[in-house]
Amino acid sequence: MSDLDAYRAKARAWLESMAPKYGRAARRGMTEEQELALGREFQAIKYEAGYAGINWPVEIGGQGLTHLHKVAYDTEEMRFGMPTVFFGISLGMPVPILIRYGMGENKEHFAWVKERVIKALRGEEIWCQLFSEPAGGSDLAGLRTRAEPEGNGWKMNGQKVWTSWAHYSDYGVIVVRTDPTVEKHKGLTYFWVDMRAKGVDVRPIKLAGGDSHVNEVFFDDVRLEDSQRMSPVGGGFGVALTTLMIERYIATDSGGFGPHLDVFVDLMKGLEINGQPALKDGRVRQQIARNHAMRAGLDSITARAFAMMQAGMEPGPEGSLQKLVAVRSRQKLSELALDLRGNLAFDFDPHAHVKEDWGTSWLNAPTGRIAGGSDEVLLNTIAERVLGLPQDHRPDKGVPFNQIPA
Amino acid sequence: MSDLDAYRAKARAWLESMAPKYGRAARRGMTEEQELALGREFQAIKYEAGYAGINWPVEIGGQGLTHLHKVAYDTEEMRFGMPTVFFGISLGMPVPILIRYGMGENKEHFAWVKERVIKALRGEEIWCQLFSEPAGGSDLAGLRTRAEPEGNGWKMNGQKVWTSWAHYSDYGVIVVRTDPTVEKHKGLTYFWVDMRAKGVDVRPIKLAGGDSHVNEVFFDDVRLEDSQRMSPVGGGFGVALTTLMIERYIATDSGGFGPHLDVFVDLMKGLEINGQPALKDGRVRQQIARNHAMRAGLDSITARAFAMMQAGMEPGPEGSLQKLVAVRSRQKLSELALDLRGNLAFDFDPHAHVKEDWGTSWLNAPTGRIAGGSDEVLLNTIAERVLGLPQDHRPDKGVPFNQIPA
Amino acid sequence: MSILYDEGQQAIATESRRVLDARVSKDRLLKLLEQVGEHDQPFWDTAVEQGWTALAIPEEHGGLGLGLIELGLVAVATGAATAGAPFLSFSYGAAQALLGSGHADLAATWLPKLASGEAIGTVAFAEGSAALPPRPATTYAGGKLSGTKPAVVGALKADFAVVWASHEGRPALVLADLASAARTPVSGFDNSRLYADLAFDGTPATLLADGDAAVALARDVLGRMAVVTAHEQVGGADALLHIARDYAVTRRAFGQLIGAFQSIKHRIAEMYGVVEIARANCIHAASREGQADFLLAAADARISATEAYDTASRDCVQIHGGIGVTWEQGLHLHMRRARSLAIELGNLYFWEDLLVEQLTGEAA
Amino acid sequence: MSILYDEGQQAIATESRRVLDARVSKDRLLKLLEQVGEHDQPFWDTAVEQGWTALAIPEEHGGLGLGLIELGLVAVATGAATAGAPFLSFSYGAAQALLGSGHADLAATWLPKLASGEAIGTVAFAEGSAALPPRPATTYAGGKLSGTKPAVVGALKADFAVVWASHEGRPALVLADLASAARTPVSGFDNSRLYADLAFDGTPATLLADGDAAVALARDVLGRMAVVTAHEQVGGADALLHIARDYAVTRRAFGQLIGAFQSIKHRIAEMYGVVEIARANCIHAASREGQADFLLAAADARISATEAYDTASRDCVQIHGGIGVTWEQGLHLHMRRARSLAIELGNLYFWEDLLVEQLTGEAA
Repeated sequence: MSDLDAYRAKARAWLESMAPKYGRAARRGMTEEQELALGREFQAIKYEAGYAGINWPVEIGGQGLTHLHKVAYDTEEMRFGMPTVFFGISLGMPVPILIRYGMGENKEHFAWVKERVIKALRGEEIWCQLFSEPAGGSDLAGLRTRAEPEGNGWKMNGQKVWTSWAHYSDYGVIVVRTDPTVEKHKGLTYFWVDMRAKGVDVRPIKLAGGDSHVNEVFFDDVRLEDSQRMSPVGGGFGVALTTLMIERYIATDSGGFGPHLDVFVDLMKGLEINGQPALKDGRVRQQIARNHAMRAGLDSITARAFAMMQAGMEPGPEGSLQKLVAVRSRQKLSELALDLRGNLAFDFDPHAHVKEDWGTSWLNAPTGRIAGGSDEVLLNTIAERVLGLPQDHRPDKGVPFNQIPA
Repeated sequence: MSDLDAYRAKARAWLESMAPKYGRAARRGMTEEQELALGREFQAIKYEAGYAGINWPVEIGGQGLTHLHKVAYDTEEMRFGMPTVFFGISLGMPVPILIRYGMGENKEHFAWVKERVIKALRGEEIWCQLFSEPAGGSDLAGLRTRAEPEGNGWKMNGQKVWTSWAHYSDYGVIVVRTDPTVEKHKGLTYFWVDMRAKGVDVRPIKLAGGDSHVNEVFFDDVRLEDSQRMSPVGGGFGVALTTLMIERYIATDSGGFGPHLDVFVDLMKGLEINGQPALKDGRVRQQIARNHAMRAGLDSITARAFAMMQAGMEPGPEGSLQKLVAVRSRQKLSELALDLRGNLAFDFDPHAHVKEDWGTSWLNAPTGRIAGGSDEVLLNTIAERVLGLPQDHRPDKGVPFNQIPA
Repeated sequence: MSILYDEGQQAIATESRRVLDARVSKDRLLKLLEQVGEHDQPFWDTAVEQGWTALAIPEEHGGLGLGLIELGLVAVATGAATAGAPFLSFSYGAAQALLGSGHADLAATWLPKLASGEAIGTVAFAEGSAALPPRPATTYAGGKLSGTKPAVVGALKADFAVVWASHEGRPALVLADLASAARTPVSGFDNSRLYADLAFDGTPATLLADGDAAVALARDVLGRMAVVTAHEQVGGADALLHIARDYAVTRRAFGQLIGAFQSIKHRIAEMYGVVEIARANCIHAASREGQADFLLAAADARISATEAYDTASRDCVQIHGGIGVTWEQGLHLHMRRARSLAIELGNLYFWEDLLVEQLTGEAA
Repeated sequence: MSILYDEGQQAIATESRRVLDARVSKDRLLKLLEQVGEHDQPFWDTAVEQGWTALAIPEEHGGLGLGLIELGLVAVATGAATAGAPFLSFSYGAAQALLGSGHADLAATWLPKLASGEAIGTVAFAEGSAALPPRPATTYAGGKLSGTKPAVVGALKADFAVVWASHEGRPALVLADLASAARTPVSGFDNSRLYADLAFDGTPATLLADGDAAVALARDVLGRMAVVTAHEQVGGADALLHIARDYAVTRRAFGQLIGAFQSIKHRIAEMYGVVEIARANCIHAASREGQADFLLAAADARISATEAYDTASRDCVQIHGGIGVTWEQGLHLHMRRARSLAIELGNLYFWEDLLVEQLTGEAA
């Protein structure tokens, strides 16, 4: 047994011991607030057990292990459905970015950053990421929230949207326009912001599925110190892109964050079509087979990327296919599952887990096809970055931001 | 029985009397040249019987009946597979355009045009249409063949491509660039050309299916009289568009010019899948049902357009869907038919009729998706003309032709 | 029947759309999604006031004596509005079952009430995945009905239901007064459909048809309802097509209208294609009422309309991006309705099988 | 087996691609389409010279003792080149049938000849739509084979065939020397596949396996050949992806590179998706040779590779417009090959059914 296998076995044993109190079954019927409280408790225990910040440097509060250890732990944790959803973005993007860009030129903010990191790892503080705006979901560089110099700091005004968990967040990372007179992606600067500061107003947005985990965030003359700046003035776009790249690597699930194909097969085992077992119907067999082949391919891509990382190699760009292909197919498979249940599908629980329930999987699938890079943006990215195809026509290129027609 | 029904019944009876000599079965095994000779013979008899130029004015050699009479006759004729393929384009686009634009300002060419029309209707002369060029299949206005003033006429040089039946043609209609210093669609002029003239060189292009009914046509200092001009100088684009509009109306067949769905159903009746009748397999049933629903919808659109014309109304723009939807689906249905025949599908006759044979239907389907408006151009047309969506970015717009980067 | 609408029919189309545009409130519909057992009363008042309930009821029973074409045109309008009650199509189905059964007394009792909106009927055929189960679990014997039917549309408010049941081992259609049936509300994703599980325990019922006659009548009723529903689906899909188109010509990204991107414009053009194909099938099917090929035409309409509404739901939301998945914006009203309509009258597999049976004589 | 190629394997991939790039001629392949009974001899000479015939034959039989991974890598290269002979995969299948049957003498007779290219084998399982017909029409009894097999791949040049036959009412695999079988050439759309109808009339044959053992062996052989073919399909699809991409970055229309239109660029990106998914399945399946889940992995590879090659054929031609449908340009070599490979080892329905059986235990 390799070290990694041993690590994984130990993690699994630990998780098994935690599951009765924190696992998915234990939380059924809880409100979101109760789940959050339990989640903070689990996060603190996880930190003590050495399973938080697995691949982060020891000096900043992490465990100093490899990315592979982290993947091994995460894979195990996923099976138990632990209450970690509130911390996923926080620890996934903003806190790593804080570690990388928030220390200051001479590491003068090291102690403050380390304090934040440990509190975030323990679930005591939550960070959000403030990128999207009403005027441009897919068009990151088109944002309008602005910060103007004010004394030795900045004054920020504007509005962000689709900010996950902002209503529970203590801090956020944000990209704003500091110079509207230059080309659109050149006038941006990256900051962190205190979400409890004066002038910050968080308003939850209810989504089509009935949940409200995303928010509008309004900024009205919010004061930013220059020490909160995490990029050169005008250099925020590059930092934002780094964040999005991290996001893409995390988004890997051949089920498209919906139910596993096994769940579909189990459903079919209990159904009849025209008085025959559904599994005998050619259409059902076709759906199972095509989905299996597609998902097996995505899983093999992931396994190969994993093996390459283990061998010290750079994984190929085919990893970028995961979210695009998987979420889109999840949408149709979820529709089909409901259709085949017939009128029994009308009995619907909006709070059922999307990885276990076809109803919520179907209703929330469109969000998956838009959030974290829409299908269209992902196709453009693959076409341009992987295959070298030309960019779309971009009338906004080379034009000062304040001269682009609105 | 309405007049129209009576007309149709009479046409059917006449066609039945002709079928033994000219119908599809009678021509099996003939070479293309033999078919052409027989076709010319049939066309002459058809003219004598009053079934050529049905809806054309009497004074130019037609029958002076309505478009509905023509559709009624054509629908009947289609069933018998008469050898009219060589005259379809000739009588479909170029000759009507000649009638409309070729008389001269004061009808000075009337007698000459009438002679051409009658010879074309009798199958003695064939006209082709010279639009596409190597540099721009979908981009009609981007063509490069040029005519320069020479004395009181013009000198033409350049190359056309995809010209159907040019190798049998006596005349052609052509769009050429007469002014490269103005915006691309403004510098074009429309002419007719004598295909036997000095400097015209026709070279057949063999297509993927093995046939050669399209050609490259080269022009080397070909002389055009100014009396051959059919549009104002610089006004050729409008006339060319009229031609293409006529083309679109003609292209209506819910089978996508491949086999009827009945042919697929009959094939399935003789097949087994896993030792069961193929018609019991859910996948087969799904394909039949989905294709039936789609084709029935297209047929209903056609029937409604027909009824509207009969009632003196303008049919809706939904007729533009026919070719796009039908040919694309024909391609996949043909693939499936071959797959389901299994290794019996390997026995293949490249000259089999595309409306009767899945092999040639499959192999020639890609041509159908490109010729007469590619899928992409048709989608753009629907989006822009029917739905009012914006044009694509067009860097060539408003730029003189000779300044567009090649 | 002609496949061209006459002036009277065109007026029905225009007027029903106009009335619903004026009286339907998106906010009210959104609220209904989170309430079990409530329909949109203002919509239903409008339907009664406009005479839509009387439209397809014969004149001798107090109706207007019109048919599928006219009801279809109203359904296009109600579909576009994601109307907040399912009674139009389901009361129609119940009425057609009574008429088709030849029970003059039952027709005389119920049809005038359906026409005036005083009573509401529904149809309870499906059991889970089976739209017309070969061996229904609900049993009729000696004037009594026993057993359960899951998630019956409109059942929370209906006065009676036409039930697909077993009778001496054969299928039968029976009429049951719901006053004496137990109704358990089903909390669903489209609550104004008023789903309830019906439990019959010796409920008094009347036999409408049995054996082959029951199968024929049930299929005819299902076909008719499917044509009405297909019109409703086309109305919804067409509304989404226009919403998508309007958004694409106003919303900008990357410095231009998003409608200039081919991924958007071609998707909208494809949407137009599926909508128009489905609409043509609907018009044709409505014109074939009572003819030998009616079920085939109904299946064409049902299949293409279901595809159209599903496609339009997916694509219209996708074109909107983030705003498309918000509760307030309300596109999910269509998305939910597309799913409930896709399921209520039997899923696509059911209709594919029925179509092929009509076409080839080969049952699934 | 690892899912990462080692250096030796990478060298096989690079070298086979390099050799074929240098020696395969499109014009020669185009000519072969219009000749019945001819394969591309220069290609086959290359295959023998490069040792590809020996690759997957055990060392004790004169081979190199390598496996599916290595043969798969060569197949990617031959697929990209639309290689002009079908023997690599079909001789491999025949060899695997002999090895799997445990007939040491037959293996000792034929395998060294297959390895050296001196002999060619093939596999004759399919009859029309059935890739592995439950009741084969060809019958084996008392050392003799009778009946016909339609359109057997490579049969015009093969020395022997492994035939799926009936034996005492049960399925069997037998080896037949083709010297004494009648071969009728089939004129097809991809003639270098050398299809012939085989007629056996008391042809001497040897029983390799019968009953359940025959079913298991035939499925294993089919699975192995499917994995090789899936690699070939991925090679073809990947070649088309690159052809499409290269055309899109050079061809201009409407004043710009056509690759800037989203209808083109997104289609190419989607093509990349299906190719990479299929490739990943191929690599995985090759690494599962001999394992319990091999047939499942083979079915994944087969299904996704067939989809990939078909999609790439359709879309690459469409992106080319008119030039894409000319004879000389030759994209139809891929289009034809995509179809012959899709059919030869059983159509998608067959593999869908097999996959679901492997996954759920439920036979079709």
